[in-house]
Amino acid sequence: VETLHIAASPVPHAEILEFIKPKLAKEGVDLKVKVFTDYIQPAVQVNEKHLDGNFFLHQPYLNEFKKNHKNDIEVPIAKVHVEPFAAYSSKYKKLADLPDGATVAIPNDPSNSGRALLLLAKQGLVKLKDPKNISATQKDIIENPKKLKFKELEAATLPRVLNQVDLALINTNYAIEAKLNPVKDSLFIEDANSPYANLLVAREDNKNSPAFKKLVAALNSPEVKKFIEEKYKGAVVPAF
Amino acid sequence: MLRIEQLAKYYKVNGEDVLALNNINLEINKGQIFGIIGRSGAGKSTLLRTLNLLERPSQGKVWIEGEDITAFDGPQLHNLRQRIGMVFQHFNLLYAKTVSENIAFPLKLSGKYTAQEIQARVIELLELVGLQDQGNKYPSQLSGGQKQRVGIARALANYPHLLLCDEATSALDPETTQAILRLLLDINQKLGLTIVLITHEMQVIRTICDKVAVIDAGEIVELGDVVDVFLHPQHEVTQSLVAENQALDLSALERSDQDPGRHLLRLSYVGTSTHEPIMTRIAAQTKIDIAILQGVIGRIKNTPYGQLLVELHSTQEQSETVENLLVNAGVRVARINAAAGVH
Amino acid sequence: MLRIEQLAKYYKVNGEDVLALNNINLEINKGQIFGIIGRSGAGKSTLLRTLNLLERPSQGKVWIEGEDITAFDGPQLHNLRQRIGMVFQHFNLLYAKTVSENIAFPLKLSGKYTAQEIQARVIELLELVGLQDQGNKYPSQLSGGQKQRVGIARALANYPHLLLCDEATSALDPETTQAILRLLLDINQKLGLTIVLITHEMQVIRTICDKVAVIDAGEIVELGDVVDVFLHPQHEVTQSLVAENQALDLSALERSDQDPGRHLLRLSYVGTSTHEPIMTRIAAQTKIDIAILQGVIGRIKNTPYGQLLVELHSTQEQSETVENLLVNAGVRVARINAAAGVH
Amino acid sequence: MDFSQIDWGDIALATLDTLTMTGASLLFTVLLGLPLGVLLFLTGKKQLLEQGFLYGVLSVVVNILRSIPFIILLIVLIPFTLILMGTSLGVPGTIPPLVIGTTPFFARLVENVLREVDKGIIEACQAMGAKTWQIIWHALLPEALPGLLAAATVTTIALVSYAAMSGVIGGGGLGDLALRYGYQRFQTEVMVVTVFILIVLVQLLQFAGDKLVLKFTRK
Amino acid sequence: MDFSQIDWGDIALATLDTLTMTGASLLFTVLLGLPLGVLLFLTGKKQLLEQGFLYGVLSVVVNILRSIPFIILLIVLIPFTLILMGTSLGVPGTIPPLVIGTTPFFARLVENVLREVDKGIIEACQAMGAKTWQIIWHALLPEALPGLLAAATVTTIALVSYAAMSGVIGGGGLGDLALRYGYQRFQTEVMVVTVFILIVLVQLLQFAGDKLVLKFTRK
Ligand SMILES: Nc1ncnc2c1ncn2[C@@H]1O[C@H](COP(=O)(O)OP(=O)(O)OP(=O)(O)O)[C@@H](O)[C@H]1O
Ligand SMILES: Nc1ncnc2c1ncn2[C@@H]1O[C@H](COP(=O)(O)OP(=O)(O)OP(=O)(O)O)[C@@H](O)[C@H]1O
Ligand SMILES: [Mg+2]
Ligand SMILES: [Mg+2]
Repeated sequence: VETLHIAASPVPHAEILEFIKPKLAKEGVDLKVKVFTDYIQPAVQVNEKHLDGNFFLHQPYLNEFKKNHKNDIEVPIAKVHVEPFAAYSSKYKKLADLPDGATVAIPNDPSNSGRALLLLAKQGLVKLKDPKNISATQKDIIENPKKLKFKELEAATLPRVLNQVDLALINTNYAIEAKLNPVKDSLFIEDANSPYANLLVAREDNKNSPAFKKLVAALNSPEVKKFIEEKYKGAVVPAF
Repeated sequence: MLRIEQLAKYYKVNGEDVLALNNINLEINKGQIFGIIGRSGAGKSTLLRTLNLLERPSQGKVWIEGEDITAFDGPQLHNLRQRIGMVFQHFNLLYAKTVSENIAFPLKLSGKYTAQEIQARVIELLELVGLQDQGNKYPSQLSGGQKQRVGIARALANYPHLLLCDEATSALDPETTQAILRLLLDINQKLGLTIVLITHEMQVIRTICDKVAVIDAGEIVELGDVVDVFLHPQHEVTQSLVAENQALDLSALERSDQDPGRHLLRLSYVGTSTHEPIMTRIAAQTKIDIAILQGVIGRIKNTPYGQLLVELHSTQEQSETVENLLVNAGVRVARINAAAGVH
Repeated sequence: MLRIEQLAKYYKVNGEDVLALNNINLEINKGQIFGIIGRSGAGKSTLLRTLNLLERPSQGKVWIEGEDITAFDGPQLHNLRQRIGMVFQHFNLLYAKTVSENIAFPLKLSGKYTAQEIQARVIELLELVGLQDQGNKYPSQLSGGQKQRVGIARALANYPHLLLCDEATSALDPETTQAILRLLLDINQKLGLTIVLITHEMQVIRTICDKVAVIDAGEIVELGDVVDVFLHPQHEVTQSLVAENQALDLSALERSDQDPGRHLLRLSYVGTSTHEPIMTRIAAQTKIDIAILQGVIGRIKNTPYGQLLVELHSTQEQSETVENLLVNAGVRVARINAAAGVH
Repeated sequence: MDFSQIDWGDIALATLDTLTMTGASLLFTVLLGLPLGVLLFLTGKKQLLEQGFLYGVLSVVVNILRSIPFIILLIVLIPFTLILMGTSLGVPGTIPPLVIGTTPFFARLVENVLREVDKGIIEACQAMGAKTWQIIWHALLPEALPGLLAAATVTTIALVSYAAMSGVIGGGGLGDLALRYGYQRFQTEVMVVTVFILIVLVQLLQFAGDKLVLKFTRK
Repeated sequence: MDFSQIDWGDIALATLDTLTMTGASLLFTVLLGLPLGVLLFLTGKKQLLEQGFLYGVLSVVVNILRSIPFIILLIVLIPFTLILMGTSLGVPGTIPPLVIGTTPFFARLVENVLREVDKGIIEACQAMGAKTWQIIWHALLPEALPGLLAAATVTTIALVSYAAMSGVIGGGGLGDLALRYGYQRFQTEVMVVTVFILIVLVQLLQFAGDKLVLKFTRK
């Protein structure tokens, strides 16, 4: 029996992993899921070989991470799903109703704040210095015609303060938990070909191990596709 | 003014009740100065502390100015206590306040005085206790006796009706003690202040007390006018407390050989007879020499008294003649057996 | 044993140096019992505390057993202090320890005794100070005098060579005081313990001290054998300290009218002459009555002494005759002016 | 390290935010925690107003508030903060949770300090006929002042460290900056600078606290 | 609310984790913080071993550790934790940062408590020729015991609350569970249950602390 220690975010990553755990057990892989609420340690721990792999990040984040960690040896080995990022409001039904000087809440962690700004730019609300830069910050805004005011908050807090702001850009996992439906309740949402597909990541040294092969196969199986579609009802979209 | 009825007090020590006071009955009139003496641990402090309910009695009642205070609580108790001054055995000064602020404290608490009045009173009190240039010091910068005087000034500040003193002069030299006692006596005479005081210095009792109670093992074993109690102590504890202090130490006489012609007499007399030359007159009359071995001639408050141990070298008859003459002159006489002369 | 040279001590009060001791020179021999008296705030405690360096002198040197201790530090100081017992004015007991543990403490610190030895010594000491059944109490459950006795037992526990007592009997009744003094005297005689003690009770000095120093405003103003200092006090402070205590209160005589035939004499005598019937003999001889108004006849440590205020009703010549006879009999005589009779 | 990249404006703003949050929260923590601590002390076993039931209730409330992890407190209090401050975001939004988070802590410290005051002094006040509030105001608090100042110093520094978590609700301040830039964006320079400012700040607070304690120590 | 959904096994595990983290951290915090606090006290102004320079150094170190937000401390200490514990993850990984985070805090409380000990008692010990360590061990600490126990109680409860942040490094425990489920997954039931357990735990700790304080109070 081979054991795999995989770091994962709680939703939906850990849930998906738990779903395939029995199947992998039958194939001789003991999957141990380590749940992290943080977005840095899972990457660092894998890099330093305290864990075998992780399942919480997307390509832009991995790029950013590589930039800051010189000896990064992590490699993506499977795309699993996309959690489309969306904008919500408790005050306005349509984007067009958004007044000038509106308060916009965005996440305060680097990857999500960049993602939120990119989405806002795509909707034409702001203009960024480099529309491709996924780690854009407020300082990269070069045009803000509606004079939007930004508030940066911890991602999980956003649904809780929705009624205090005019617009909030919320990660899908938190939106679902807060009983928001990304499909129906959002004013606008990322489209399907988002670069933010969530990846299963291994290291150069173990990416070809039989256990990982089995894990990849399981994650990209039709059962998982069905599981995601039924359980998350469009809020999480399979990316394979 | 003050009446105590059937008072008892128990302390809990390791879960068991230990008796500290029992069956205390006492009456103190307005304007009296009442002394409490007794051995260490007898229960004196405990008794004093029940008078302002710092210690709630386990049984019995305390009446002050006609009211049963044991039932008091809240504002009634605060009012009562504002009329009672207390000097603590361990001073209990406020360390965070200067000497002046400590003395001003009860005045400030009462809320009855303006800042000017308080300041004037503090200056007056500082002078009374001889601390005029220590007003700005903090208690930790004072000597033991200075602290005690601050405690006395504080207790007097708010013109109390009743003053409770727990060894208020124990840290003072004789001179300062006398000055403080004169001060107390003065207030007592001018304002009718009633004073209850505990002391180990019999001299203090003699100087200012009218009445004295002797406590032993939590009970009052002797009670009466100071002159009576001090000159004719009945209870063994009183005798030893009074005697030790007067140095009537008979053990010193033991070395004297058992000469049959040697007679030891203990004389005591009170009142004006002390001003008369009794001894020399009798000696001249009988031609018998009288040697004073030990003794004190002085005053208890305003009453002159004498207490002497004298030796006669004479026959049995002569000695009896002398004794009779002494008794006629108003002197109490007791014969003492020198060999067994240890009280 | 102990020598003090040119000692001075300043305290800082609000940034200014205030003198507490100045120009102190003193020598105390082994086995002596040395008393320190003085008014409240004179500097007695400060002086005592320099003897074990609790207070570092600002100037001067202290020699103990031939060594200049002012330079001591670390182990030297610990060793020295283990040989010095100290009784504090405010007891300073450890509240978290029982009475027995408090007494055992210096023994435990010294590391020289087994648990059994310590236990035996504690039981012995508890009995010596009369606290045999209080061993398991905590200090907060004791009366003032009981705490003080624990302090005394603790100071004696480790068989000190030198004992420093800061008013070690101030909270004790006369009887217990005498018992403690007898105890100290006993250890002093049997083991040659040197004792330096501060007290406000002149009786304590009379009972056990060999020498006495009088401090005033930080300086030694009088120093000598107790008999000399007490019977013939030179300095005004000494006079008032000694007088107050002996109730030689001349103010009581003021009311007497200014009768020219009335003569007041202060008599003092020391030694065996006290056992002789001087007064009655002279009276018989001269046919002049002598009335004793006030006075004490007693002993200072082992020396008998007398101090009397007597009144003669006689002519000037007769009075002089009596005075001469008294002087011949070894009595010191001083004439007193009754009208100005306030010391 | 390259400190030229640092946006000093951000850092100045964060410093100001930290000072505002800490200052305002300290004020209210003391205003609420001091009476609460006094009440805990007074109603406790063998104390002036021994009152088992009230003490029990207060103690439970204090313990509940101390049990809840601060981040959860931040969230749970959002509706309350909204009513109180008009917003639950930013610097004003952090003040109520900070106050509610540290008040029970400070109150316990106050209770502990007051327990150390000499019983004899309280007795002396009682004997003078002082009412309970007079004992508290004129004797207990002044006597315990050095201890209370030391407790306030400890609390202030705890506040500074709590305030670092306020990023959760967009609070800002130095701690948040350190976290977001230093930790999450790997800009070690920012982290170093902010932590350095925090250290200097805490150092100054402790220094001032120590000075005050010494100034008011009379024993 | 629907409590049937709750995975009680998780909660039992988290409770155990919290107890382990708090217990182990408390042990080391006391072992390190007590001597540190004693040293701070001794070397402080007007104290037994007054030693301005050493006090300054210790004080600065303590202040630095107290200045760094706990989350940053958790991260910064990872290499150190790794050397010490063999892992920087899970319960063992949280213990070193918890200890280092609370030790300076406890040390300050210890310093404050010791300052309240009657100077006369220290003098009495000096007069008996006690060496400094004997004064500390046989007099200072026993006399200050009630205060020290109260300080340890405060610290233990602070530990419980710090431990809640350990989710950042996969620490686990009740606080982490409350955060992950209650805060991030909006499962109020889990939050209620975990917070309830935390409250009960803190309640018990405070109760035990109070009992001990009373038991050792001799004044
Ligand atoms: N720490 C201090 N700071 C400032 N002044 C002090 C300090 N300690 C004592 N003094 C002052 O020094 C003088 C001598 O004090 P000391 O305690 O030696 O007097 P004492 O003779 O023992 O008096 P007492 O008989 O009242 O105990 C006093 O005037 C006192 O006010
Ligand atoms: N809080 C207490 N708990 C238990 N026992 C106590 C307590 N306070 C006093 N006692 C005991 O009660 C008895 C009487 O104490 P009290 O203080 O009244 O004596 P005292 O006559 O004032 O003695 P002293 O002259 O030594 O001050 C003593 O035996 C003492 O040990
Ligand atoms: Mg007493
Ligand atoms: Mg003194």
